[in-house]
Amino acid sequence: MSAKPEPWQTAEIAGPKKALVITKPEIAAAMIKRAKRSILVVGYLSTKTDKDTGKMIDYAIRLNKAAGIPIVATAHTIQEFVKKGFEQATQMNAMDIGNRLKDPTWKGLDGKGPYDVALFMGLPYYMEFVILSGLKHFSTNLKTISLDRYYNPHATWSFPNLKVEDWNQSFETMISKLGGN
Amino acid sequence: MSAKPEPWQTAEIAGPKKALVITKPEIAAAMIKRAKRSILVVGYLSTKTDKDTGKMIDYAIRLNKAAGIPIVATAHTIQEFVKKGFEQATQMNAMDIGNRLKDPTWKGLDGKGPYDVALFMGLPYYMEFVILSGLKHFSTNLKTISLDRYYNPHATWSFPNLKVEDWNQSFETMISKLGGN
Amino acid sequence: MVKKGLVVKAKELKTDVALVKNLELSIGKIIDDTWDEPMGPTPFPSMTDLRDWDFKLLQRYKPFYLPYCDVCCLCTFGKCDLSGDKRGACGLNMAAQQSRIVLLACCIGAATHIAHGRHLIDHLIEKYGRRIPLDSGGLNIDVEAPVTRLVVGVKPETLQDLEEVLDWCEEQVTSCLSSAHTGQEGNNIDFESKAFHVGMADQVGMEVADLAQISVLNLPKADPEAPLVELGFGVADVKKPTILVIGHNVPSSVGIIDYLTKKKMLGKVEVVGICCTAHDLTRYEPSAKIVGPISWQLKYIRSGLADLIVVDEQCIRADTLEEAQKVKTPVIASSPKNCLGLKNRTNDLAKELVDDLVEAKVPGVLILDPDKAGEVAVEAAIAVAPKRKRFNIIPDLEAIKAAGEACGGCNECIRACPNNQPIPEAMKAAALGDLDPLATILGECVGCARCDSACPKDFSLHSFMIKAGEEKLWEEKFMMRSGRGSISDVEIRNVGGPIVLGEIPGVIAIVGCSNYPEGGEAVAEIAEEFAKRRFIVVLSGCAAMSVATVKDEEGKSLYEKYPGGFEAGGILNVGSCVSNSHIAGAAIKIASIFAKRNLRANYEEIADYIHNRVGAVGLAWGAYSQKAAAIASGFWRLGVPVVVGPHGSKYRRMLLGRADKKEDWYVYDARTGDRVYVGPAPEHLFTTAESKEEAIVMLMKLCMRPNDTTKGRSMKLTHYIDSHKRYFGVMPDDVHLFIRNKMDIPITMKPEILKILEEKGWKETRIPDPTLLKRMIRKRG
Amino acid sequence: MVKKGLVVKAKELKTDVALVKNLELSIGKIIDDTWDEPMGPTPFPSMTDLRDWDFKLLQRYKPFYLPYCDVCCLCTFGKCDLSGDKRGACGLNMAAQQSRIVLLACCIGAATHIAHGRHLIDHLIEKYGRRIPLDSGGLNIDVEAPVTRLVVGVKPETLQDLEEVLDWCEEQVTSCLSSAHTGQEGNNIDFESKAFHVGMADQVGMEVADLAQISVLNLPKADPEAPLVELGFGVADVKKPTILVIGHNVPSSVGIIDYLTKKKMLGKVEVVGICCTAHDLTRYEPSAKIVGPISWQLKYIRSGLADLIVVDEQCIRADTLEEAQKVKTPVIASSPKNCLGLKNRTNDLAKELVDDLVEAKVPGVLILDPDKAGEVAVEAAIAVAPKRKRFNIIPDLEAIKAAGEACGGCNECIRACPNNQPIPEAMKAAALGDLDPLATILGECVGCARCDSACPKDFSLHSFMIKAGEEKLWEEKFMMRSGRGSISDVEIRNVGGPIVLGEIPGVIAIVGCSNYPEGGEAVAEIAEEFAKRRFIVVLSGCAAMSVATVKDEEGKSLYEKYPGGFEAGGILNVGSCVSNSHIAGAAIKIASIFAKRNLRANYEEIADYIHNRVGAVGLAWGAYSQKAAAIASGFWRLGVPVVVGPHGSKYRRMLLGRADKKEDWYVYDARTGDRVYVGPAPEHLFTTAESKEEAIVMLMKLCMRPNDTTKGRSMKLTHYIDSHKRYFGVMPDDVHLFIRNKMDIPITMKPEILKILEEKGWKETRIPDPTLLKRMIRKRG
Ligand code: SF4
Ligand code: SF4
Ligand code: SF4
Ligand code: SF4
Ligand code: SF4
Ligand code: SF4
Ligand code: SF4
Ligand code: SF4
Repeated sequence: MSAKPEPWQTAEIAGPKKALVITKPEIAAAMIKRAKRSILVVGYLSTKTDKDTGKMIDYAIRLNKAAGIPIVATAHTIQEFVKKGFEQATQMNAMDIGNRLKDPTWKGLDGKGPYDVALFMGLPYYMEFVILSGLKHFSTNLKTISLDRYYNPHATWSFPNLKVEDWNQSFETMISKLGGN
Repeated sequence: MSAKPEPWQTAEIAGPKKALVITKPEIAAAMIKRAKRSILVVGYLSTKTDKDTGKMIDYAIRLNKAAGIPIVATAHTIQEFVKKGFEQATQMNAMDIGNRLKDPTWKGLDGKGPYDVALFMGLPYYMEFVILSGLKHFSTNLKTISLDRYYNPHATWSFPNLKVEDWNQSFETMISKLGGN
Repeated sequence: MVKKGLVVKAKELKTDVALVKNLELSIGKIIDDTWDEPMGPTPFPSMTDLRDWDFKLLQRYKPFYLPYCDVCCLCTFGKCDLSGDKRGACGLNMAAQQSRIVLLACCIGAATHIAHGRHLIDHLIEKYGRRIPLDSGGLNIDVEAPVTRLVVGVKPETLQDLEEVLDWCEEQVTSCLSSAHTGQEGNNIDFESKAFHVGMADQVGMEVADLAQISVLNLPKADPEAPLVELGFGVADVKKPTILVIGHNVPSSVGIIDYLTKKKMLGKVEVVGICCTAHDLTRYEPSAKIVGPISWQLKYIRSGLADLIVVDEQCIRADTLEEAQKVKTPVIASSPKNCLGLKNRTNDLAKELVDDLVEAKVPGVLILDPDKAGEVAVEAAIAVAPKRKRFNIIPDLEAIKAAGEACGGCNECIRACPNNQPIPEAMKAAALGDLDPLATILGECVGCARCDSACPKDFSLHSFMIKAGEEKLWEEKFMMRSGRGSISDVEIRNVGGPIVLGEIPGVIAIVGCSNYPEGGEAVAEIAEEFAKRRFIVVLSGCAAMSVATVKDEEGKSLYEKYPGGFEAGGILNVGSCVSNSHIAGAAIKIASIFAKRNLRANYEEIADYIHNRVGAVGLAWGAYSQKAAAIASGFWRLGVPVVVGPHGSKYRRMLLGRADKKEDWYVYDARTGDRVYVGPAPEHLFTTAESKEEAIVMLMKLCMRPNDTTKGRSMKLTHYIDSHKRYFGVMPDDVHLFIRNKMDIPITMKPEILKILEEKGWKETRIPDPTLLKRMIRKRG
Repeated sequence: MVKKGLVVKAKELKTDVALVKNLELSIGKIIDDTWDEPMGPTPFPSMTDLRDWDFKLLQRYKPFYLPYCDVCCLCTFGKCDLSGDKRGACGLNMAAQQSRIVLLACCIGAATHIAHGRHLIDHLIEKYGRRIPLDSGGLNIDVEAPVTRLVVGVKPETLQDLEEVLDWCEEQVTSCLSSAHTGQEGNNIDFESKAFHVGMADQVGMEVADLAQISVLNLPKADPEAPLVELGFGVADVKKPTILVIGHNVPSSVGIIDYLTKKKMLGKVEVVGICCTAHDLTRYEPSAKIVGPISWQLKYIRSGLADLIVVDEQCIRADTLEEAQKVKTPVIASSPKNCLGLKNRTNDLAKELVDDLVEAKVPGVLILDPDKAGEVAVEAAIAVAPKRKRFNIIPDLEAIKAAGEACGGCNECIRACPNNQPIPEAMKAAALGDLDPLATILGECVGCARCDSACPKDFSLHSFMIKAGEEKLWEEKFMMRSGRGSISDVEIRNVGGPIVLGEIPGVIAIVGCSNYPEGGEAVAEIAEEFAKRRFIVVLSGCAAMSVATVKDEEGKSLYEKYPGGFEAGGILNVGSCVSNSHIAGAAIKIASIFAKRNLRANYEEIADYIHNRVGAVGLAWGAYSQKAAAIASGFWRLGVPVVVGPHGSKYRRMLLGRADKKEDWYVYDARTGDRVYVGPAPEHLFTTAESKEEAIVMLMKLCMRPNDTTKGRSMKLTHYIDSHKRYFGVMPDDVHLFIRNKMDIPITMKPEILKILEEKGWKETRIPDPTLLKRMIRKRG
């Protein structure tokens, strides 16, 4: 994976605190494994077909199956999950889930306690950028991971800017490392 | 030279356009050689003794001798040059020299035409930071090089944050590559 | 009215009618008793007078801050790194800094409307005198200037009465802005309260400005049947000389129309407008035409269609002069706020100015007299047109193809594009002669030209798109209803009850700019969805224009299909940005006319009323500006929720309720004093919708109010559940929070919902006479 | 005076003396003829009225922009990358964006002074009535309010006259701020002109505020012998209860003094102040004491010395409440601008408030009534003092040593320090028990505590330094002359001629904040250098405090050694930030009193006079604030150069002349109309000095003016050359540019200079009657 950890949207400079680059998908898999309670937030862009690839939402479902990560589907993304026969996603406004993840007393979707790792994919780049920033600055004990194809500097960890094929391959590797298929 | 290209003052984030890191002093020497007309701007911090080292102003003089680069001494730095028997420096306010370097029609200290490379050392970090920024955004056909011990992102090229000994060594190498001593 | 004391002291007073010498008149207080409504608690409120109310709202709707970066760079103690729990050199933390950024944006926005009002009113007073009566709706409006009455406690009757209102507004902007100085306010919630305060002042400033122009320039007066006007890229007859006006402050455009009328040339010269000046221009003269919102500027200029451009103020591209020069179009700047570096030629002879422009001796001139600007614009446009011959800089197909071949695929353009448009791919296609992808991009493009700037090969990419989309562009010709101004008392009387009882399911205000994520059609779709469901849809500014740009099979725009009245199923364009105040005004008038509450200086009570009873929600789908921030802020203080489109997330602060925290959703029952759980209604005060589908569903939900009758609530729930199922494919998981008793349940969904209620362990609650204000309790519990 | 028309219309007028019914009085224009000076060309000037003048200055002194980063993030169209020749989504380029940032800073700064003035005057009117006469210097001052007279054309006589002046100021802030909205002004030079405009309004706002407080609170009135007051960390008697006031707006401090006086407790409670409130406090009551400027806040609070803190507005650390809580000090917030999230208890009984604070039920309260704040402060401080027992959080030596051992040397602290202090090394030394390096750091420390924040081990590093420097701190006790207010007419009469002819070599105004690069002593050194050379040295704000902190061998501060009059060799403290206006006022009065020019609304002519004749230069060595930016901006428009210390480079824009461009330095000779080369005098309008040595030499040079007589010029050159040689070790290389004819050459340097002149091919030029204004030419050439 050769790729630059520069914000995908050129002007979205960030820092001094910037996301660590996930140089290998194995790392992301390990982080998910290590997490006590993780959650995956999936935006509506994951329902669109990226060039030369399927829909990212399929990876979300496979991640859920492989690692048992609960899914929050923002906006109308849930419709696509349901269409694919995946019924367990929770619909929530992206800001609402961001705001809850920030709150260390939030008991989570299942009422069992706060999350320690939140993964994001499929939100518009700049929107994910600011939500990750909100979490970076105001959450306590939460790590965030951006799984999008673009380096998103406000996350704790982020993929770098990737070619579609490398990105897909990352998901495949991650999922297999997590014991999924 | 192991060193991070992060702004020395933590908050001085910059970009998206950021200085290329001078990973080896040979590169800086080559750039000076390649320059048609270069100039060295030396601030008053170069007259202070850095920890475990002599005064940086000596390197400035040796650079002048090695490569014939004219020197602008900002603030009261010139006094130190004179004390050291170096009489050719021109005293000028740092903003004034910045402003002139910006101007492609400025004929230079000697009236022979504009410079294409400006080297900086010894200004307060943040002041050099903004002057380099002014030049980055508003000069035409000028490259800037920060020779300070700290990565200064608004330059065209900058040393990374360096330990004193590595920094000194860089100067030694540069000067010798330029045929000086 | 009790305000500043007043001393008139002069050796000699010259008035229109008399000369008075050695007058000294000193007045401590002026008590104006011509208005018999008693004075409420907060006339001319200071920055802290409504702070308690703000804290109530902000306790429920807590800020979620979304910093752009980790630092503050507002003073030379900085930059300061505020990440983690760090504080800046002044002791500030990140929450306070972000709220300060929100305050700054709201101050800039409010200042813009207020300074606009000041300029306009100064001009109108100078031209027409200060005693012109205010009239925004003739006999149909008794409650004129509801916002001004409510906020400052003044009932303005003539133009000059507006001046002291503006004085107050300017004082508020100054104080609020001053709080943003380093080392002033240190608490984020207090910053938020100040942002609300200046947002409230902004509503007053907008109302004052629109009231003045409606009254003096005789714009449509609360007219549901305001004329239909033409809008679109293709509206102008290219055979006529064309003047393009851009901006918001109409006097120079009026100057053009008046000069044309005087010279009997109306119809011989095309006058077309972009942005709010276009709204106000067509409110003044319906034969004028509208090009579109701010995102149309470059398309129009580069296409060479304008023979002369007049800019006034606000939302004008900063590179107008440079772009105009490329197509040999002279520019007249006409506002002190936007002088573009041009020479001030206000005092030169019109003839000289025309000559200089026509002979291109100067790229443009600054003329601060609107009438002279009008004259020069017309004469110069007529003389320039035959010389320019629509000179344009749209490249031909060959040039685009060649660029496509030369494109290195470096991605700089897409990385600069706010909407991530796949320009590199489109360039590959162009290399093969296929311009369709470029044309497609134009549909989602906001016309910012950042791609042009970013391209290292200096391709004029936005022009390529214009060329590719040319045919469709030229066909663009739509009908928009021109801005009607305020809502009449009669209309309020008719719908006040149904709205407060929840039987008209909501008032949806679609406002703001054209910074859309995926094109403007979404706005029309959203509007129609609500009109069909018999909500009231109120529009303004750029959003009102975008709604016009979708036609049905018969070629009709929504304005032609739906009524223009403030009624169920109505689609109303109130007008330009400053007309936004009529939306707040309508909500306020419901409290006054329907509920007979006193308005005068009675802000808190009325905001509490609106928040708990009036199912109004704002949507700023393409909001980009500081003005939009100020407008939203004015709505927040009134307790009206606002939703923004995705780019609105960059306002850097949301105000979010927590539906899962039961304790947040109690109100007092004004009848008994009991605290009653009413559910998360409305759930948020400010949030971002990611997609138009989400916007629709979110707006439906946010229309619910504690005061809804069971009939009203069941209707609102029907719309919410129905749209949720349609757009999200599933039943919402929070219906149980909105059902107070079984009568609330939509009949057709009863079995399904009863099952959910059972699963959720739902319990019946009471429907109170809701209020957040203890003092409103009639009988203490 | 011609301003807004006025209508008084009321059914009932209640005044102090009478009740009038059904009055209607309508006045189109008010012409106030009690002031016999004729009205000048620009009364109540609009944003564009002085634009031509600005363009003249900006043509010579061109902006050099120094962006912090490459992007603009001011609206949701962005962020936009503006590097290279890119434009933002609104069409803006980097030059315009940077000038917009300057405008924003100046707007915030001006708003701060103006809102301060508004609050103060509202309060004074409420308390003392609106007809209190203004009096800033008794019989010694005839030209009261010179800035106000000059700028708006009004001669205020009583408190209420200031209100319409503030109305005008607020209108200017609002318009100028509105120009910063996205899509308004597009040209950088026009942005600069607007920044100048709001800077001019700032000068008016400051003058109005100080004039009001001098008059009503009876502060020193142009008094060269204003009392000496105590200043320093060690001034307060720690055995007495101590109240610390912080901020700028004196009413709550006055409330404290008045309550103490009423209760006959003055002297039993220590009242000490930080920042400008301290200035004004001691102007009101010289037995009160001053701790120091803004950078002293944490030192004092953490040392536990304050039993109660009262904050008003401006330059107050945002974490005051948190820091105060750590040392159990209750806080009273007293300004609407800085509420700190505290509950508004203005209407509660004083007794309840005292109890709650003393029992620490709340960390603080908001009291918006200054007199009540005063009462509560005193009573609470007295009750809290014995409980607190000077509780502090300064660690002991062992703790510091342990920290030194645990320090990882990660460099985060030094990388956070604005002054790059070698904290990691000092920590290494501390580990070995050597605290000297930490004590040394304290001397160059601005007290920002960014090092504390940054340390990953959470060491309270600033407290370590305080401990290390403890002994020296406690010895800090100096004498400062309290703020004298304006300059009297007599003083102007005495020095006007010598200044204009150049015989007093210059007026050096050292103003602004304490954001020093290497400690505050530099300011005293600079001041003394000029006083010794018999310049006039005028001080204000934090700089005036810093000057006090250097003693000579006899233990005397400069205030004790040099006279306090506006005379050669004088060192004057005018007072707080708002007193800065008297510095501009003095320059203006020279034109009026000495040169008999009309002031009234005659800005351009007077600015031209000052720029060409009055050798005044400002130095803001530690400027950090937006207020400092606005103040500088007010000086720029008057043509007075300003130099800032290194941190001032972060204001992001300099205004630099080009000595090498001969064509830039021509003026008209008002006698003949000829254009005459006058050399680069003054060379820059705004620049940064890197070191104090450079500041001294630069200021000497910037004092030269085209109007200097040969005697004056040779004296100025002597100082310039002499200081250049002393501090730079060499002869300046530009002397030839300042010599018009051989009489200009300092006698003692004649041979040396003649040689230079020959080398440089120097030619004699004329000394004109200099002006930049064509209209000032008396005989057309
Ligand atoms: S305002 Fe405060 S946080 Fe911002 S740069 Fe200045 S000192 Fe730092
Ligand atoms: S002009 Fe259109 S395509 Fe180009 S960057 Fe802007 S939005 Fe994207
Ligand atoms: S920026 Fe220009 S060269 Fe690069 S991909 Fe886009 S069009 Fe091609
Ligand atoms: S709606 Fe927004 S973009 Fe449109 S004119 Fe108003 S402020 Fe400008
Ligand atoms: S103001 Fe202009 S340059 Fe700045 S972010 Fe907005 S669009 Fe971009
Ligand atoms: S408190 Fe002092 S030492 Fe610490 S960062 Fe600030 S200036 Fe530097
Ligand atoms: S930040 Fe803390 S741990 Fe790091 S070097 Fe400084 S004192 Fe030591
Ligand atoms: S001089 Fe500066 S720091 Fe001092 S009180 Fe005034 S504005 Fe604040």
